[in-house]
Amino acid sequence: MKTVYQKSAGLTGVPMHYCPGCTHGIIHKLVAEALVELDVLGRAVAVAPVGCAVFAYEYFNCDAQQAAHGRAPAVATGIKRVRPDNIVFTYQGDGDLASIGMAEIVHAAMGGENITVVFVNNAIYGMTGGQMAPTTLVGQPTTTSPLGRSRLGQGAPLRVCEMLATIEATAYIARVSVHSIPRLNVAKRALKKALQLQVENKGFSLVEVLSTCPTNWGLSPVDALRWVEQNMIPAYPLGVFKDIEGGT
Amino acid sequence: MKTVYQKSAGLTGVPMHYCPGCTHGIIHKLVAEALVELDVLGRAVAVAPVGCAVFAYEYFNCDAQQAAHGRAPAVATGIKRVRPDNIVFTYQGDGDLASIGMAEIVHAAMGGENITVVFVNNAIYGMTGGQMAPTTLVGQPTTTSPLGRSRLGQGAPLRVCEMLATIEATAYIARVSVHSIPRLNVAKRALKKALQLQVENKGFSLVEVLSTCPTNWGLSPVDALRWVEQNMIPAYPLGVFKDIEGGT
Amino acid sequence: MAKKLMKGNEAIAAAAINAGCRFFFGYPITPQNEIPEYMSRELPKVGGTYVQAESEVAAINMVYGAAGAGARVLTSSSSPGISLMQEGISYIAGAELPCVLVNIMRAGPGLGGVQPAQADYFQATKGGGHGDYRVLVLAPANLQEAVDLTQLAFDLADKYRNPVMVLADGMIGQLMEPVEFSPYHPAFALPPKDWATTGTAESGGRRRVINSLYLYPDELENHVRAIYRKYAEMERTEVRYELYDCDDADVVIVAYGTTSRIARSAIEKCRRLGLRVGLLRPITLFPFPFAAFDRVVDRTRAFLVVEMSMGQMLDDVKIAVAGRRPISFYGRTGGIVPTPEEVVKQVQTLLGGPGA
Amino acid sequence: MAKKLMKGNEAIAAAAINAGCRFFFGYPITPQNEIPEYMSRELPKVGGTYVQAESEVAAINMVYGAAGAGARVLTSSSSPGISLMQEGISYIAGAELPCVLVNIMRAGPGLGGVQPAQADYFQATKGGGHGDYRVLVLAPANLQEAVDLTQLAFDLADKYRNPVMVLADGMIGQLMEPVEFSPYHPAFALPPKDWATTGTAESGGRRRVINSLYLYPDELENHVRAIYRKYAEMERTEVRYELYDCDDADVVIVAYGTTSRIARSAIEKCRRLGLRVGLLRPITLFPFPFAAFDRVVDRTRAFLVVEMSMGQMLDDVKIAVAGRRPISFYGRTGGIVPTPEEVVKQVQTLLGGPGA
Amino acid sequence: MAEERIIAAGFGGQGILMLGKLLAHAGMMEGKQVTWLPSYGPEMRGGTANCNVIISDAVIGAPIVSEATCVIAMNLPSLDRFESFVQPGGWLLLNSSLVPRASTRHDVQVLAIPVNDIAHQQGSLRVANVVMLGAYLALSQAVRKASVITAIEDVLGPGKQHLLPINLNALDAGIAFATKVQV
Amino acid sequence: MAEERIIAAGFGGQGILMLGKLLAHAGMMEGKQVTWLPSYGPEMRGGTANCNVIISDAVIGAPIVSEATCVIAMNLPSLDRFESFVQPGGWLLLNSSLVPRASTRHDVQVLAIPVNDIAHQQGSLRVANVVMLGAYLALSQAVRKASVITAIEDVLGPGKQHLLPINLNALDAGIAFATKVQV
Amino acid sequence: SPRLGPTRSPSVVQASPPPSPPGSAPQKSFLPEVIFEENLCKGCELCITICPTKILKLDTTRVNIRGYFPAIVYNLAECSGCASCAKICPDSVITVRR
Amino acid sequence: SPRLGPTRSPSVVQASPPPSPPGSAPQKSFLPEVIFEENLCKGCELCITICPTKILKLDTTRVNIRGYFPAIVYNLAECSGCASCAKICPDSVITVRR
Ligand SMILES: Cc1ncc(C[n+]2csc(CCOP(=O)(O)OP(=O)(O)O)c2C)c(N)n1
Ligand SMILES: Cc1ncc(C[n+]2csc(CCOP(=O)(O)OP(=O)(O)O)c2C)c(N)n1
Ligand code: SF4
Ligand code: SF4
Ligand code: SF4
Ligand code: SF4
Ligand code: SF4
Ligand code: SF4
Ligand SMILES: [Mg+2]
Ligand SMILES: [Mg+2]
Repeated sequence: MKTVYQKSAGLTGVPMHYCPGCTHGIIHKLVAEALVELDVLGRAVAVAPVGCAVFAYEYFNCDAQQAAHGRAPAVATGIKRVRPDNIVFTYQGDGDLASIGMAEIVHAAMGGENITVVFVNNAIYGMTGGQMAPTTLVGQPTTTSPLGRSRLGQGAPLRVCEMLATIEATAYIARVSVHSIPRLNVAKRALKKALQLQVENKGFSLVEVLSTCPTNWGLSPVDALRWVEQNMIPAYPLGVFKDIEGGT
Repeated sequence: MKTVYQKSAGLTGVPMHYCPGCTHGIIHKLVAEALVELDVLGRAVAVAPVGCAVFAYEYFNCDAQQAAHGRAPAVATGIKRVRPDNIVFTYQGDGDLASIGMAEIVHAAMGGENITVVFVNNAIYGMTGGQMAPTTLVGQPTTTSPLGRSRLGQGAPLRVCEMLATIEATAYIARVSVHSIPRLNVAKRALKKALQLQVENKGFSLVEVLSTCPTNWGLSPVDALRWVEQNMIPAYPLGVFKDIEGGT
Repeated sequence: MAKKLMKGNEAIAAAAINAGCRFFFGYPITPQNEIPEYMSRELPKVGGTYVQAESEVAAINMVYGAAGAGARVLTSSSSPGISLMQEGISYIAGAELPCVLVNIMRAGPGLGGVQPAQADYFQATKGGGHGDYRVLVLAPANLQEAVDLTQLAFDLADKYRNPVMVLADGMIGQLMEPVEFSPYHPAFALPPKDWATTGTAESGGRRRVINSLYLYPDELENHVRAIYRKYAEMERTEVRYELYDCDDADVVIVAYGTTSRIARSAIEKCRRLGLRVGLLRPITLFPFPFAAFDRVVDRTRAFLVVEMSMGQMLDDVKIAVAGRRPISFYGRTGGIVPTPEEVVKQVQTLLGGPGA
Repeated sequence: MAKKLMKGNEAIAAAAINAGCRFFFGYPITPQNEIPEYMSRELPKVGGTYVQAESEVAAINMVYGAAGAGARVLTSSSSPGISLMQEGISYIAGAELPCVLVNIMRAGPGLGGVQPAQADYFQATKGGGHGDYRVLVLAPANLQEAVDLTQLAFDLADKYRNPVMVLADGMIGQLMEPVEFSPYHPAFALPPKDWATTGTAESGGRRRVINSLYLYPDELENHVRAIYRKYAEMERTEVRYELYDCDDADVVIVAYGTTSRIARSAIEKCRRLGLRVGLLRPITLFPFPFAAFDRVVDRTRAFLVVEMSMGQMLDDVKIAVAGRRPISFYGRTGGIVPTPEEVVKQVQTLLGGPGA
Repeated sequence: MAEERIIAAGFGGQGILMLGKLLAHAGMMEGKQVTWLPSYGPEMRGGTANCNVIISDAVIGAPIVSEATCVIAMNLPSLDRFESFVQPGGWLLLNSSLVPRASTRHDVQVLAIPVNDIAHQQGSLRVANVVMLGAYLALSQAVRKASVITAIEDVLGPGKQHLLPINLNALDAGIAFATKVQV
Repeated sequence: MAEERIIAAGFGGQGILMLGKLLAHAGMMEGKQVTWLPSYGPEMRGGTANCNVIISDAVIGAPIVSEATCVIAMNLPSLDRFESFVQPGGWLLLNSSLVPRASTRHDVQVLAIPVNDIAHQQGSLRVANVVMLGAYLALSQAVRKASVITAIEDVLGPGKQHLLPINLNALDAGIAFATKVQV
Repeated sequence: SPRLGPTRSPSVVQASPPPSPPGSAPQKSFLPEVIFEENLCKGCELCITICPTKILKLDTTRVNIRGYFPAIVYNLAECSGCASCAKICPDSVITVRR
Repeated sequence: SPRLGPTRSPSVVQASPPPSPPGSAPQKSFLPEVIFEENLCKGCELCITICPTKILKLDTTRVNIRGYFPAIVYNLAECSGCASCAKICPDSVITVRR
């Protein structure tokens, strides 16, 4: 009898603190599996954000640094410049990356820093209790947009992939989702490719993963997956926005 | 006999401190003329950057605030939210806007803030003595890239217009140059349009003006104009990248 | 008005609105999120504007712009976020703009934790930013005081054209107590904002400029000296503190905000044990109530400074006491709030005995 | 090695490279641009890396990452830029990472000016960031000392796993003096960096984590207390200062860096006038040489603190003197460097006469 | 000087913070000094919650309760954590529906109430906290029932007045249970 | 204790900072204590520049010169600004090619040198500063000519040795002029 | 915002076929195994939703050490061993063998 | 990085036709006027380069109060009054009338 699926060796096995059904956990697994399958776990250095994933350094079974809110790309740059042979990746939420960390992510991309960014977009500030994010959908209520985000005065959701894809030195930019098994498989391939490109010194790679926040969305984990499919994907089209290898 | 051209009433007349032939002076004139011709000088509030244009508050013949380095869009947001009837514009260099101020400009654009940004791109840090900017051309030597900016490790010039044009809430994004009279006339029309859109509450508008830095480029003012035409424009194509009114 | 049971964070936000604040620029951070959340809910109802900035750096610079345009404006954050505001605060002080900042302190350094702390005292009172400037710092110990001081903060900011900080911690931010809102009246006549950038058409032609740049040292020195004359005026006029049970005190506890409440409970316990203990509670941390110490130093045998830090206000107490009496320090940090019992023990060891 | 005539900024940069620093992350700002410019020119020649960060905020966080990866790393800036680094510095101290920071101070507050100042003393020594932490601060008065202290800074940073700041000003940064570089040897045995994130393969399996988050207050308090034991050790071991002409001094001038040089010239003039004046020059600003004052306090009649600020080190001097002697203060700010003649006048008024 | 110091603890969903707020609210309406202090922080949401309530005739110093006149434990972890906080002679109220064990303290008065079951009978698990509040009312003089009822009305607000009956019944059920066992 | 305190000032392009560096460099090679302090800041580039040089046998305190043993004014604004800095009996060297007026000081020794014209004769305006340096050498004992020559060689470096002759000629021309008028 | 759960080592519940009586057909042993680290389960029901054959449910008769109803297989016979449940589980509760 | 110039009010140099003798043809007065606020001039030569008829030059015989050779018109007769010089001048030195 052979094992079809078991917990990844890329995870420490420390029980995760995420709320029930939060897809942060799924994304952790995919990243961990990619590191193992590329056989780079031993030289990987994770950079944890400030956000619900702050404890990522407890979960990924590799060395890690915890970065100030939004600064993970800068921290990763520091690590990678010192140790180019390490595989350095950041794991950042949408508040962390798309709000306070905007300058850092744009400049890591501009510089073609040879790092990989896992961008977990759940359209909200999870850890602080559900405030509006730059990625919050128009009309979506949050604790700081109680009547729903309004286009007038708060603008439209920020499409990070589309924006960063305009930057020349980027190697790979893709948006994926984990709301179904087929999507989850695509997501894993994207993460592997992004990390593989780093191994090949191809430069900056980023994978945006649409994710859920059942707790702050006020939905059951199952309904939250549906919400991703029905509401987020229309606002955040899935796909590959940049691939220096041309392929998809 | 009628006056074909004279100093704009939009300028205070205080002699400008710019180096001989620096096109900052030309851009000041165009902005000032646009304000006068739109008849909004009396309700205009300029936001001066940190950069060679820091003294803009001495030159524009309207109220002004001097902003911390890179934060002009945030300062302008504060002003505009308090006094929506004022015409608020920032005047920012490429280090100010595209380097330290990246988060602020992206978020002002995302929020569709009803302000106008005059973005003066001279591919260098002028005020501090010619260090590399995110907009420095590949191969261009600066005091912090003595052998010329190298794509590898420093990336390629950041194209701000192309990047911001991907953001939904922007009303008008254009890149112009002032190296010739025809170009200068186009530049002025673009600046007028950008300000006009603010008057009409159409949201965020930005005009990138290619500019010279004879002092730090080590060129005569005349050669500097040529350098803009021959080296900058190929890297920074002129044109309108976003126009909610569809036109050009 | 009738008393209302409110959370500290909400009471502070409500007080700001009551004082006429119509603009809030901020970024979420625990344990002060109820402030932006309250503002995003309530400001629109009174024609005000809530802007969630992309960061604390942006927030403080939006505050600069809004204050420069003449508005009463508030921002709030907690320790790491306040660190990011230091350049902006220095600019606001340098440009002489009025605004109110709230720091609901949490434990540091770094990401630290989210529980209550008082370890940003140095940053708040000495100036965590660059250059010669100070922020007027108000430290409430209960929610009614938080309301009153928040309203006063706006008046003081306008009077002195200087940032004023309400410095509290996670406990006060999360605590609920009854508070009363009386109709707001300025504490004193306020100067006209004839410097605000309203556009020359409205102001009548004279250009107005908000700025902190003075390339010529003599001009800059004059500018700074003028600012320091305001600080001297604050030291004369604005010093606030409370003396409690000090008349016969052998030990005077010095504590502000949350720890002053712990001290109060400790003092009651001490008194029951027959230990004569009093409290000197600074309410303004800058200007610091140095003179208050002269009123108690002769009578008391020792001072006990209690902080939720490794010892920061302690420096100012040393300066105030100037070697006239021994000073001992009891600090907890990392988010731990000391218990009255711990403080009692400190007093007992100081007085060399469990009690009289 | 032979003496070389160098600019202060370049001497500091060269010293860093000499001490084995191979990584620089920074952002241009006057008056310290020669540091990044020198690094961008020289680091590649020795296999090092210069990264021009997008901002000081990014720079300090790159430093965090590089230090966490085990490198000797430097960043430099001037006042407003250092303000932007405060959150990051607090993180670095909280995560116990070694790094060297250079602040070539200019006049503030706000954008202020670019001329020399000493108005970031509070920020540097008390902690401009949030939470309980300190930065070890070294203040050179001449370029040879700038070189020696910069090299020492890297050793101290590694020894204590704490940020160390070289605090100077625009005058020292722009000044040229002869400097000598001897081959670098660590000042003492350095601990192995067995905490650096090198990847588990290289470190042999045990995961390494760089972090400053401790959600449980008791854990965080223990962590902070451990850090403060290092500071106590610094106070025992690392205090540095210079006494000059103090043995018979009726007035002891307290000054550091640039102002200590002015004071030295003033003292010579005073001596010629028959006025007995000495100098107490703190070299480490944190830890501050409190004990040094005990050595001179009995003999001297008064202290004169001279700073290019409105009075910041003054606080520490008050704490050190603890009321035993009168302290007077002479400060210039805004970028003005006081002249020896001005200082002599201060001494004369103090001693109530032009001279003996 | 009379001072009541209560610690109420339980799972996140058990309305324990509301229980505390109702007490503080009631105390306030009786002109007493009151404080209500919740546990907070990321670890709280969905996890265990607790609050400290003080109702006093005099100015309240420390709002953190270290010596409680009453501890309310709505589940086992809460009992484990706060049992020791009850001052000698003080009250320990247990939700026996979820707390399997008895108290180990012999110097305090213990009352075990199956509030979940009682609330279930009243028609909704969500009023379990009000049942417990009723029980507390029966044992303590801290606040009057009338004040608590007004507090409930205020908290429900105009929108939710239809929930008033079930809450009042729950309150009475709690009072009834406590008085019964007391007799 | 011998201490030479020089202020050299002129337009940005006149090589005034280099003049000061050469002096400091020479002093250093003679084992003296030296400092060189330039004016700096945005307002400097393209504008007026000046530097303070101190050459001393003892440790140098303040590197800012308030009482100069010699002021070198390469243009009129420099004279206007620094004339008063010369200490009684000190030297004031003027570039008479650009300075139209005479000095108003009568308690100092003044030497007017048409350095631009002399430099022009030497073949390049760009060595005007070296001409002035030569004049200074003729009047002061601060440093030896030999040291200055080595300093020039060092500064030119291997790449620019071909410029050595014109610089040395300029130096001699300056010395010659100064000695001539002195005689 | 996260709940910090206990980190005790979880107990394992295996949904595997009963030991086959001697001489009975071996094909039974081709049934997949679906193993739950039950104390890691948070009862989120993602596995239940994703399972193509709908053979998972929460066991509402008991809670695990974290106070959640754990997921179980109630009809292993229908299990295809596709491991969808295991893949989607955010907490790596499930191991699938075939 | 900028030079901070003096802010004294500049002197005006007008390049306009000589007063026409009484009774002479009026068309002379159709010549444009090109007026320089000479003390604002920085001698950058942009006007000189841009002038389509190439009738501007720097007057190297004198410097203005800022120490620059000022630009002048040396052949007004050729001037088309197009104002290109004035438009390009960064320092608003030039006024053109026609
Ligand atoms: C400088 C600073 N500002 C604000 C915070 C508070 N904070 C912590 S996490 C967070 C945002 C989390 O949202 P996101 O990045 O989307 O991550 P998520 O929790 O949604 O996965 C904020 C604002 C902080 N810790 N530091
Ligand atoms: C926080 C901060 N960092 C750095 C500086 C120094 N500084 C002043 S201007 C400038 C860049 C100027 O370049 P740019 O924005 O392109 O304007 P330019 O002078 O080229 O017109 C820098 C880095 C500063 N004043 N403040
Ligand atoms: S708060 Fe939202 S994002 Fe954070 S762990 Fe809970 S569900 Fe996930
Ligand atoms: S392996 Fe596939 S069929 Fe079997 S339980 Fe899991 S999801 Fe259902
Ligand atoms: S997906 Fe995992 S955690 Fe969720 S119910 Fe299934 S087994 Fe439990
Ligand atoms: S330095 Fe460059 S940008 Fe600045 S004024 Fe001079 S020429 Fe213009
Ligand atoms: S107006 Fe036209 S033609 Fe006349 S000088 Fe100016 S540019 Fe030349
Ligand atoms: S363009 Fe203006 S500044 Fe330049 S030379 Fe012509 S007139 Fe003078
Ligand atoms: Mg998020
Ligand atoms: Mg620029």
